[in-house]
Amino acid sequence: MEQRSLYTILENAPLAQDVFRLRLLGDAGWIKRPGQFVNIALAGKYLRRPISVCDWDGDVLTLIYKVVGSGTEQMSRMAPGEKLDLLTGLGNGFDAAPARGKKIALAGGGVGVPPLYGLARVLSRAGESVCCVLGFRSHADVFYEHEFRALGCDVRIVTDDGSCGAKGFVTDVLKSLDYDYYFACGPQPMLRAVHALGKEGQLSFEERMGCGFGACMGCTCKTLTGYKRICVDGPVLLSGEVRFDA
Amino acid sequence: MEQRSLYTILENAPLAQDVFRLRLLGDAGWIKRPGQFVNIALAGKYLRRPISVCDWDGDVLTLIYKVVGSGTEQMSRMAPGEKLDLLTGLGNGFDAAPARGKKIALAGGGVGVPPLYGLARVLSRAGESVCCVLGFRSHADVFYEHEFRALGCDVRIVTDDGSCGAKGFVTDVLKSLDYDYYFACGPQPMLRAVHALGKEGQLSFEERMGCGFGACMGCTCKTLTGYKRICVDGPVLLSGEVRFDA
Amino acid sequence: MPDLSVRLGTLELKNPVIPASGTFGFGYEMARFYDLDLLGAISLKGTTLHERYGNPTPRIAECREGLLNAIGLQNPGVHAVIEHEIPRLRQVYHGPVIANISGFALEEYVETAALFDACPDVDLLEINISCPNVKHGGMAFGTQPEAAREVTEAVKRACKKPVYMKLSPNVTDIAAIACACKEGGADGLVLINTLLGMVIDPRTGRPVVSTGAAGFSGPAVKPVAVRMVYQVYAATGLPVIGVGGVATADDVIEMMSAGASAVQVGAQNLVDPWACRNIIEELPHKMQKYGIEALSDIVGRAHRA
Amino acid sequence: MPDLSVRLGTLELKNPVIPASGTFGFGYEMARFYDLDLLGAISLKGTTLHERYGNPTPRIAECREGLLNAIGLQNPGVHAVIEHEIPRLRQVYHGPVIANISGFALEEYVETAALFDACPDVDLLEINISCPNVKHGGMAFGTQPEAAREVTEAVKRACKKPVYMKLSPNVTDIAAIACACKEGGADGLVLINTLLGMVIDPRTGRPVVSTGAAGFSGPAVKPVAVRMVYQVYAATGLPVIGVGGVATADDVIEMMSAGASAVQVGAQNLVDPWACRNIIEELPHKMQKYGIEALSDIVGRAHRA
Repeated sequence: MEQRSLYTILENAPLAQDVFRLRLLGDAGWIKRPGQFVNIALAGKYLRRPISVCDWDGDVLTLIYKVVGSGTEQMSRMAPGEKLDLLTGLGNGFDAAPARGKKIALAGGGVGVPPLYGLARVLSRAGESVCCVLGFRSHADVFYEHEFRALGCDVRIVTDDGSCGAKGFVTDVLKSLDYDYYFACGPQPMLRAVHALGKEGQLSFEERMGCGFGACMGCTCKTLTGYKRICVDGPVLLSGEVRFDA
Repeated sequence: MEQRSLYTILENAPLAQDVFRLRLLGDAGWIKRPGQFVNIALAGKYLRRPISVCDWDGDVLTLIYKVVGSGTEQMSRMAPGEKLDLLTGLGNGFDAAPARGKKIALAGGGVGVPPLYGLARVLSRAGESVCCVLGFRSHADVFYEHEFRALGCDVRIVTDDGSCGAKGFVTDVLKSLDYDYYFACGPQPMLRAVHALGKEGQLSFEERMGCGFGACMGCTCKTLTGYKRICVDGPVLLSGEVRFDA
Repeated sequence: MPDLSVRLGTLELKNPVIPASGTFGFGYEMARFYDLDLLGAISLKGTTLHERYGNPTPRIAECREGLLNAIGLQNPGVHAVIEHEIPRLRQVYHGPVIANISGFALEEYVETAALFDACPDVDLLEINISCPNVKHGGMAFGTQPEAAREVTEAVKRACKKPVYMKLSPNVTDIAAIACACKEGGADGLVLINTLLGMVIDPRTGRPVVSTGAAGFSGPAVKPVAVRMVYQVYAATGLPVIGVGGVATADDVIEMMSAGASAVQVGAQNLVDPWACRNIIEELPHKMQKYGIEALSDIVGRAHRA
Repeated sequence: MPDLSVRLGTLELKNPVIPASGTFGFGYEMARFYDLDLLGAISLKGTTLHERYGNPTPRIAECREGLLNAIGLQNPGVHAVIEHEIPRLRQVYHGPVIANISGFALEEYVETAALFDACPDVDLLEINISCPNVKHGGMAFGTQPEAAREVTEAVKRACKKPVYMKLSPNVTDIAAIACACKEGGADGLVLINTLLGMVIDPRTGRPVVSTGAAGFSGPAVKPVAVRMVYQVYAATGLPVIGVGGVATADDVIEMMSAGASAVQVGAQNLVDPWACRNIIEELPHKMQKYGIEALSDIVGRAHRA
């Protein structure tokens, strides 16, 4: 049965404006798919902070998070050697199987980009060719462009102000691409726009969570296949079940 | 004006059963008298913990505290090099002047003993001869016997079970001594018994405090000279003003 | 070996620790964390006659030592709970089950309660007249003594199993509500449900939770819960299940000293899914430390001089 | 430079930060920590017609993110406050002064308020109909709308200065009490006073504070305070002084967004005597961060869609 897991911080360094990469030493054997997440306890904060897994290798977990409030701000001040209490094994993650052999596009926005990295690695190793459209606010916010390239992905950067890559929205670039399966992760308006382009794919959602493991129903959304808890029935939903009107 | 003071832990080591000595590096210039106290902030605890000053020298403060709950338990796990946030300059402390040239007895019980050490040092240096009666529950609880001796005090240990020194109460030994001024610090029943012996002296009280600096009236007691806040009008009261009936 | 067993009327629990309704789902999903048969009992997710989605998200906000929730009674309806959820729970849990029942009208409470009453897997009925998160959602029944008495009477008439009324703390006089439930025939009381609170994001100036105000729980509310358990125990003498901010074995002992015969652990399950197990494991050590031989001995000891 | 000034009716404060009654003594002892003229106003220790010792000790208990207190209105009586305490405060503080008034009968409230009304050093009268720590000690006036209206009316008749009623959160319907005060002619409202809570020592099984139940305050109660300020602002439109768990500049902004025109800082002064100064220094930075030019602009913005 699942036990409380303590991880040791190996690295906790800025990657872009207000964005940090956290590398943790500890059990990564629970990860079944990219796009799963952990829930991190912080001293003095009652709720845990859910953060998606960016990458994993042996017993090292890589997370990328943005400082958005006092909790993540506190996390950003933690030093290598300090311990973090993580709930693991959370979320369904992306299913790479239906994309096999297809022309795959990954669409990421902001802190929605990190889980796509782990997915891109899985897809690349399986020999799939992957095109990534990564959206950020501005040049100072961009991260992991080169890491995605190093996996062999075709990487397109989009920024709101055009200070890096194309100017505009992720969908502005995405709709010009030739793809027939997509994976998307980012803010709700981006997901809605990607979904509206009409191809088949998977979308990873964010929601305020109470627990992260399905007990409180705090993060339920309506889908065409019933009510889904983002934490256990998601965060990844199929394009065919998603409803943006509900 | 008073500023928030951060101290660095130099030592935090067990001295007797559940009793720890904490040596802190930082400003000790505020101390005017033995018997004053500090109020210590602890992470995750809303109220500060008032702890009497045992001794001070240059920029080193020595406190002795007993683990009585989760706050002091937490404090006991802190390591040298860690910082503590202290409110300082608290309490009136013992006034050595009225004892000058008299036959002085110090009566201490348990964690009431530490502030008497700083007082004994002040009195000894002033050339006074001091007899100390120090009461503890049992042999394992005894501390600072030798430290008091090293100041030149005549030290009598009393324990509830006779496992060290005399068996019985502090007052059992005190009443056999020839003294005409006393200083007492310890649990309320001990203070009451010492006071009942009828000599002149000063008594240091403990009370649950809200603030430690006179704002909340949480620790007020009735005296013959009016209502006194233990934190600012005390903790030391004169034998002539104390009321145990109120 | 210290004796952890307690009684709720005729129902015996091997220990007083019960996950509170709404913080443990229908139980079976928690079996990934520990053996649920360790628990004293389980209180199921609040159930209504018909399926409910609940409130729009965000339904959750954080605050100091607690959280707000505005789930809004999301549940699949009593029929689905009896047909699907309870059988699934029974595959991994064999102890006492408490059904938690909400309604929007007297008849709904009665119909839902009667269905659970007829379900052999349910041991005790917890009637929630205190949900703060739905309009006309029970809290009205829990803030008027006369209305509280009427619901209690109506449910009691329709059911054979013990009926415990779950009370709202958002009232001037909790003892009056509790006494009204007693007059209505309640076998026991469960308190407190959540306080009504609000968290506003200083950045946007808007409430974080979609409903504005929402139910506030966690260690922050424990002093209110202990005070109300103390008052209700004194006023009614009925068995009380104490709930509100319990996170440690010391909290269980505090709540029982105030007058609780058993204790529910709520918010803490959400941040520490092993909370109930840890408390049950910690209790014998604390009992030994405080010289408590049998937990049932300390019920209401704060009232004894 | 961001504009921190706010208004309570006709009274202008240079910033909204006021130490709450009972957490700052009569003010002058706090001058050792910082220049009190930084403050928006000071609310004095609760004062009654006659001198009071208050409750036996222990009067204080700790809880998660807060404390219980049962001081019981210790004060030297209104005459001594006017003759000795206020002049001592005036030596170190020159800003607005709020007198906080408690009573045990209508006539006592009126007589005490009238004396403060005649004191030129007092700018605003805060009528405490919500002290939980003394028998017949005001809270009865604060839990019945009709009684609240009567006290308000009687004090208003006897006084020329602005009369603000300080409300108890221990009620089913805070808006009803607030509206009753408005009907009685209140110029404004102050809320919340302390919640009624209890802490029991698990070792002894006995309440820690001598009175058993006591007043619960600190960051733990903030969600309840924000919710009630929100409700009362919507129900009355009167100026509200928000109090309850405020410890940071963000808390001030949250409370003002809910509807407070000014904010009192209570428990936090006890654990951090520089709390008010720190909040005042932090406010301009937070305002800049959130794009707030004038604090007075955000009063009640949580109500605007």
